[in-house]
Amino acid sequence: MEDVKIGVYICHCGLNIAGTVDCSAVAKYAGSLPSVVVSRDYRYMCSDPGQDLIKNDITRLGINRVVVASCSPRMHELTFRNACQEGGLNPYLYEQANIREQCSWVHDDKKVATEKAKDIVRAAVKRVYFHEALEVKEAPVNPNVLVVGGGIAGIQAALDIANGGKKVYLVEREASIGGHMIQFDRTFPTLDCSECILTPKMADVGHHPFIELLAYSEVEEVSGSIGQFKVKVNKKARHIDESKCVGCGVCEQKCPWKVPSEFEMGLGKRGVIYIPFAQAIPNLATVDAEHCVYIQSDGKKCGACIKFCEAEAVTPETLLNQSDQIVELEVGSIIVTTGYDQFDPSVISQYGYGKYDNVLTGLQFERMTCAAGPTGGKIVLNSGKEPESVAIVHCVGSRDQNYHEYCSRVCCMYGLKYAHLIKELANAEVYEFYIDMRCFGEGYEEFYKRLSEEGVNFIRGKVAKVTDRAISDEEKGKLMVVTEDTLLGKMIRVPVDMVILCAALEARSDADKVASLFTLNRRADGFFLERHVKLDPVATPTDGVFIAGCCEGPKDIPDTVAQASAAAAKALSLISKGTITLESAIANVDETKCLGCGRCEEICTFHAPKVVSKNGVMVSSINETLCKGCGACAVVCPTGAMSIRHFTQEEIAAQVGALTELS
Amino acid sequence: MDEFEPQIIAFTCNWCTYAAADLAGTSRIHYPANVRIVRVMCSSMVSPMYVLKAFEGGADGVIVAGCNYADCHYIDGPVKCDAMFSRLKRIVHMLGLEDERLRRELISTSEGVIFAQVIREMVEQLKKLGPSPFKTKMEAPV
Amino acid sequence: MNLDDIIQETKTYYCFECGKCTSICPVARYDPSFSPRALIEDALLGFEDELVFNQKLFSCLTCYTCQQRCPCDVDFPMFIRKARVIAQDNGQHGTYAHAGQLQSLARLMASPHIKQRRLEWLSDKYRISDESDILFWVGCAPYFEPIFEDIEFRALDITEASLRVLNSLGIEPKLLSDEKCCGHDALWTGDVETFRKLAEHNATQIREAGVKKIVFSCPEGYRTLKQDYPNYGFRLDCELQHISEFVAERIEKDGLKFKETRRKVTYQDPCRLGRHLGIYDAPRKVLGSIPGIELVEMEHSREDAICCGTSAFTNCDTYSNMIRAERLAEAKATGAETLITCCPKCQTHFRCAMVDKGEAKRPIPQIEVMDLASLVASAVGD
Amino acid sequence: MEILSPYKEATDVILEAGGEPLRLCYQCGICTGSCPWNLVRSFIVRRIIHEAQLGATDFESEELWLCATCRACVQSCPRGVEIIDVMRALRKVVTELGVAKVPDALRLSVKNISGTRNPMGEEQEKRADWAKGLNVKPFTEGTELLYFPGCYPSYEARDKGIALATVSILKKAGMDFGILGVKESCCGELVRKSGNEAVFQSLVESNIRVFTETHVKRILVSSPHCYNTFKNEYPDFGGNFEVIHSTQLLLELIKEQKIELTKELNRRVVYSDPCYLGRHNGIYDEPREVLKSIPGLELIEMPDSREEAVCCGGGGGRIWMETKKGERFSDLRLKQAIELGAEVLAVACPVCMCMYKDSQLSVDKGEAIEVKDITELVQEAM
Repeated sequence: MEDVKIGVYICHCGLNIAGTVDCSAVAKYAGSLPSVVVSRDYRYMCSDPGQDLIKNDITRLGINRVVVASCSPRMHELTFRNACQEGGLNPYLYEQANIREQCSWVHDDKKVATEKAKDIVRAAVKRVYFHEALEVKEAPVNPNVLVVGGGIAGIQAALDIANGGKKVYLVEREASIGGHMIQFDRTFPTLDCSECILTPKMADVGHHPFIELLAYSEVEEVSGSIGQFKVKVNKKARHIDESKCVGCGVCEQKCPWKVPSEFEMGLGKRGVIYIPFAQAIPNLATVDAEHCVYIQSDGKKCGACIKFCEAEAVTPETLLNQSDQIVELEVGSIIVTTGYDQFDPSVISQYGYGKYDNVLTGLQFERMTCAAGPTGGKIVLNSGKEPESVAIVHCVGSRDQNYHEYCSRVCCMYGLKYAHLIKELANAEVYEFYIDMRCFGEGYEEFYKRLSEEGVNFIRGKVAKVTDRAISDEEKGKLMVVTEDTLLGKMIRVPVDMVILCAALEARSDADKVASLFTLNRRADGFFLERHVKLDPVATPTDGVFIAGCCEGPKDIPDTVAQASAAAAKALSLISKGTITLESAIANVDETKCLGCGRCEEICTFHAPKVVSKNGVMVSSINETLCKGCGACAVVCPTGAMSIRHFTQEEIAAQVGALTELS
Repeated sequence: MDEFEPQIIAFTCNWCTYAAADLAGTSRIHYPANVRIVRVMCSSMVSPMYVLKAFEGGADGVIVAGCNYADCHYIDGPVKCDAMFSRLKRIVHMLGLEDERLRRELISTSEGVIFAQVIREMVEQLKKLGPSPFKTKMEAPV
Repeated sequence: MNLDDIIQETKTYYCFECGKCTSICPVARYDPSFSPRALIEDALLGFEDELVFNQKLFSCLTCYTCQQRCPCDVDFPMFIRKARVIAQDNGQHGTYAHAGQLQSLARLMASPHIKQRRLEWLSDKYRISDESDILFWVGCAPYFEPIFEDIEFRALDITEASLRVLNSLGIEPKLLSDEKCCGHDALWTGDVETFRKLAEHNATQIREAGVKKIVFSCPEGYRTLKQDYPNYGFRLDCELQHISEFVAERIEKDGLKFKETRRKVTYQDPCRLGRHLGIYDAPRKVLGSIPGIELVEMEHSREDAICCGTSAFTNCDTYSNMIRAERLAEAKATGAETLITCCPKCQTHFRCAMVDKGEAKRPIPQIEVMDLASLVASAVGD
Repeated sequence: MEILSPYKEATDVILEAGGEPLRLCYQCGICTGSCPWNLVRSFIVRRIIHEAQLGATDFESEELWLCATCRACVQSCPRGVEIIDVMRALRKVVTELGVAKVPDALRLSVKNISGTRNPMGEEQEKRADWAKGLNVKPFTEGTELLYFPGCYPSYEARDKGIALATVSILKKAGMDFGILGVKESCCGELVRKSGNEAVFQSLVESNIRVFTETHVKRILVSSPHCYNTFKNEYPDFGGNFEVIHSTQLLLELIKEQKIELTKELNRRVVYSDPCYLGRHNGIYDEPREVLKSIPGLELIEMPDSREEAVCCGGGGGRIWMETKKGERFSDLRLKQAIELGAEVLAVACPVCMCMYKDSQLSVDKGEAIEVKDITELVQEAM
C-alpha cells in the first residue's frame, strides 16, 4: 500500500463556522495527526481559490487523501469530490467532516465546539486513511418510458416524449384515458370547454406511432432500477375482441341492464357493457363482468350484446373465456401521474351531503352543466325544476385540520366558474361562501372581478351547517346555509335551492400501494413526495421515477401540464445522455471468503446478490446495477466476505475508534 | 473534577436522521455537544460490531437511528435494522449495561427538533447513570 | 518476545522442511496459498514481516494434526499462536468472522467494572446450589444465543442438557454469576493482554468459589483452564473434567444406566478435546453405554479426525467451508442419522455450513448435528 | 369616529393568562356559526378572538361571561383553536387583574366555594348529610371504589336523587365502595372555566391530598364536569387517578350481570348528551346502551344529538348566573323534547338536571315531561 499523505482543510464558512469554532486551532491539531502532511484553514473552501488549495496540494505535495471540514456532505461533498478529481485524485479518496450543521450551528460555547470539531476532524482523518479509489461505472439507459395514469398529466408527458421520437407505454386503469379533466365542462378562467381542448390530445395519444396505450390496465410489479426497469402490467379483460370492436355503442344501447355511471358521478346510468363516454380513447366497449348477467349466469341468461354486435366483437367466447393478461415491459424511466380523489363530503354531517338531494359535489355539478352530461347541460334540482338560488361552499375538507390542512388550490376558481355557469344557464342567485379568495394565476383575479360584475354574492364565512329545518315561511322547502358573515359580524341564514360543495382534492385512496410499487415516499398529507420541494419538484428519491400532476399535490391544469412536460424533459434528458453513472459505493464480494450461504441473497430487497458457481465454487455475486449500497448484506455476512465499498468495516470502525478515543 | 460529560455515538442514516441533524443545524436548534455522529447510508448497514466497538472505546451511550418505516430510501432498511438491534440489545443487556445506554430511534428528515430532543434526553439519562463500566482508558488521545 | 525466542521455544529450528505438515494440513489441502512449511521457512529465514503481515497466519486451525505427524516434533500450532502475538502488536488480526462481535465481546468482558446478567436464561427446571463443591462452567453459550439465531443454534440447549444430566446424577452444581469468557480465542489469536485479564478474573472467582471440581461442556474452556491458565500462572486449585469424562466415570464407578435411545450416530472428535487433550474414549464410552445407540466411525476419526474448519472465529472462508463440506460428507457416508459432537463450536460451524439460503442450492450434505450432552440428557430422561 | 390601534400589552396579558391558542385563528367564523347562543341571541365568538388578537377586548362586556364551554366551536374549528381556553383566559384577566367587574352571581358562588368548598355556600359539615341512614361507609385505604357525588348531588335538592340512586345500585351490585364525606371538596371544574384559576388550584390541591392520603385508585363520579377535570386537568397537577362516569359503570355492571334490569319501564325517553360527557370526552354510546337495556323503554333521538347536541347552558359557570327568559338553551331543548312526544328527558349530568328542572317551570306544559338522570331510571328498572 502506497504511503498515505492526507491533506486537511478547515473551512471558516465566513463566521458560520469560525464564529463558534477556532478554525486555526483545529487546523493546527489536525496537522499533528499521523499521516497528515498538510493542514490549512480558509475562509470559504467551496470558493474557487479554496478548491485550488486542494488541487495545488495534490500536485505540489502529492497528497493522496483529502479531508475538508466544513458544511454537511449533503451540501458540498460533490463539490470537493470534483475538486479532487480535477486535481487528479480519485473522488472517493475524499472525506468531509461536518463541523457546521452538526457543530458550529448547534453549539455556542466556543471551547466546547472547537473540541468537538477536533474530534470530528480526527475521525474523518482516521477514516479517509482507509479510503480506496473506486472506479465510476456506467450502464446504458433503455430509451423506453412508462407513463402511469392517463389523465391530462399522463397524456401531456406521453405526447412530449413520443413527439421527441421515443417509445412510450401509457398505462391507464380506467376503460378510457382522460382522467378527471374529461369530466369537466369548462375550464377556468377562459371558460373554454374541457372536452374541446382535451379530446384532440387524447386522439393523438390514440394513434401516435410512438405511444403504446394500455388502457383498462394496472401496473402489478416493478423491478430493476433507473435505466433498466422491468414492469409487469395486468391488462384487464374487457370481455370483447378489441381487434373487432368499432365502438359503435349499439351493445350499450341494447344492454337491458343499467348501473350508475362512475363517469357521470352517479347522476346518470351506463350499460353493463359500456363505453364510458362518447370520445373515449380507446373507443372500445367494456363489459362490467360482475354485473353482467350473461357472465354471472354462465351464458344461460341474456346475451343481448352478442346478438346485436355486427362486428362480432362480443361473443360467448370473449364473455366467458377471456381473462386478464400480463404484459411485460422494459423501460428506462417511469413517470407517475396517478392524479387525485375527490374528498367525500358526507363525513362532514353538518353539510348534509347524501342527506339532502340538492347538495352536490363539484364533480357532480361539472357533469350537470356538461351538454353531453346526464341532464343535457341543464342545471336542475332533483325535482326537475331549475334552481332560483344556489350556494357554493368553499374549503369543504380543505384548510381544515379536522380533514385536510392544506389548501386545495383550485376550489376558489372553479367555485367562480360555477357561479358564472349558474348565472349563464339558470340565471339564479348565487352565493359564494368563502374564507379567503385565492386567485393567483394568470387571468384569475380578472375572472374574480368579472364575476363580481355579474352580480354574484360573496359572503365571507365558513359555513357552519346546511339544514332543511325552516324557522320562517320563506324558508319552507329550501336548504338554509347557516354561517356568520364575518364582515358584518352577524349570523345569517341563506335559503337556497341547491348547494354545491367545493370538495377538497385528496391523495388517491390507494396511494400507499402505488408508493410501494414505485418506491415513492409520501408526505404527511398523503401525496407523493418530490425530491426537493423547490429545486427538484418532479424527481423523486427513487432515481428514474418522476411524478407530475395532482398525485404530487393539488394543482390546476396549467400547473399540471407544466409539471408533466418537466417530467417528460427529465426522462428525455436521461435518454439522450444514454447512460447512467452507477453508484460506486456498493456491495463487493471477496470470493475467497464467501461461503455461498446465500444470507445476502435472502436479505436483499433489490435482488442484487445471487449465489452462482464460479469455477466450481458457489459464491455470491453482485448485480451492480441493482445494488443500492444499503449494506444490509454485509451485516448478515458471517465471514466478512461481503463489504460495502466506501463504507467498509475498516473505515467505519476507524471512525468509531477515533471518536471514542477521548473520554 | 467537574460534572461528568457523557459521550454518545450516534449512527445515523444518510437520508433521514443525518439530514434531521443537519436540519437541527440549519434551524439553529441547540443541543448538548456530547454526541458524535457517524454517517451510514442506511440503518440496516449498522453492524452490531460497530456498536460494540463504540462501547469498547468507552462510549457512554449509543444511538442507532434512521428513517421511519414509511420513508426508507431502501424500502425496508429499518426492519432489517430492528432485527439486528433486538439481538444486539440482548447481548448488551447480558454484558450488564443499562438499557438507556443503547437506543433505537426513527427520526425522519424533517424532525430536527426531535433529534435535538433525543440528544438532550439521553444526555440527561446518562448523566444520572454515570460513566459506562467499559470506560477504562481515561488518558488523552493518541 | 521476538521471533527467535519463538523459534527456540517451539523447536521450530528442528524443521527440515519435509512438508508433511502441509500435506496433512486440512487447510492447505484446499487453500493453495496456505502452507505451514512455508510459514516456518519464512520464520527460519528471518522474514519476520512476510510472516507477521501474512493474512494466512490466521488461517491455521491449530488443530494439531501437523504436530502429530511432524518427524521433528515441531509444535507448529504453538509457533503460530506465538507468532500471532507479534502480528497483533503490528495491528494484524486476520479477518474476524461474524464482524468481530465475539472478539469484541471478549475484550468487553475483560473490563473489570462490569456486572453481567449472564444467567437470566436459568429456570427453576434446573437445580443449582451455591454450596456445591462441583462447579459447572457455562462458557459463552448465553452470548452465542443471539449471535447464532440465524443458524437456529441455541448453545444454551447444550448447557441446559448438561445441567439436566448433572441433576439426574444427583448433582446440584454451582454456577458463577459473573463467569467471563475463558480467553481461549483471545489467546490463540495473539491477544494475550485480553486473555490475562479474563484468566485473572476467572481464576480468582473459581478460587473464591472454593470448589473441588469444575465440569465443562466446552472443550475449549476445558483446555484453556486446564493447560493455559497454569502456564500463565493462574492457579485454580481444583480438578477439571469434561462432561463426557464425568459421565464416563459414573458409568465405570456407579454403573450408571440409560434408557434405550434408538439412533445411528457418528462422532466428531473436537480438536481441543481430542488431539489437544487426548480424550477420545470417554465420549465413545458414553455413547456405547446408551442402549440402542449404534456408533459408526467416520473415515477419519480419533487422532485423524478432521477439524470443523474454523478456529477462534477468525479467517473463516471458502476453504473453511470446503473442509466442513468434506467432513459432513464423511459423516453422511457412514449412513448415520446424527452427527454427535461435544463442542459447541463444532456444532456452530457444521450448522452454519449447512445454511443454504440462496436460490441456487449448493451440493452441501445435510445431517442432524447434536451435542453429546443433549443426547445423554434425552437418555437419562427427566 | 373612534379609531382603534392594536394594544399589544392587552394581548400579552391574555396570552399570559393562557390565551395562547388564539394566535391560530384565521377568522372563518365557523365558531360563531356553531355556537348555541346564536339560536337565541347574537354572540360573535370570532370577533372576541379577533379583538383578543389585537388587544382590543372590551373587558366590560357581558359577552366575556356568555360562553357555556360546550365545545361546539372547538369541535368544528379548522385550525384547532382551543376557544374555551381563550374564554377562560379572558375571564382570568378580569378576575385576577380586576380590570372589570365580575358578574355578582358568579362572584358570590366563587366566594362560597373558596369558603365552604361548595357553590351553594352550605356548610362543609353537611356535605355527607345526603347519605344519612344509608350506612355508606367512609372511604378508607383498600376500599375498591371511591364514589364522588360532587357538590350538586350532595347539597342540591334537585340532584340528590342521583346520589341516592347511585348508592342503592352500587349496594345491589355488591360493590366495595366508600365516600369521602366532609373531606370531599368541589372538583373546581366550573370555577376554573369561570376564570378563577387560584381557587381552582387550591381545590385541586386539597382533593389530590385527600385522594392520595386515603390511597384512592378508582373514582366514580356522577357529574361529567368532575369526570372531565379529574381525567384531563388533575394530571397536570400530579393527580393521576382512574375516573369512571356513572353511565360507564352502569354499562359495566349490566354487561357483567352484576345488576339485572327486570322491571319494565314503558316510556318514551329522549336522551340529551351532556357537553362534558359527549364533545369533551367522546362518551356517546354508553348512556344510550344503558337506556336501551332497560326493558320496555323506547329511546328516541333529538334532531341535534351526539356531536351536534345543544348545550343545556349551565357550563362555564353559567349555572350560577341568571340567563334571561327566552335565552335559555335548556328551554329550547325541553320544548324540542316535548314536541318529539317524549315522556322523559334523560340526562347524565347534575348540571343539565338543574337547568332542565328550572326550564320545566318556565316552559309551558313543562311538567308534561319528566327530567330524570339515567341512574335514577336504572334504579327504577331494578
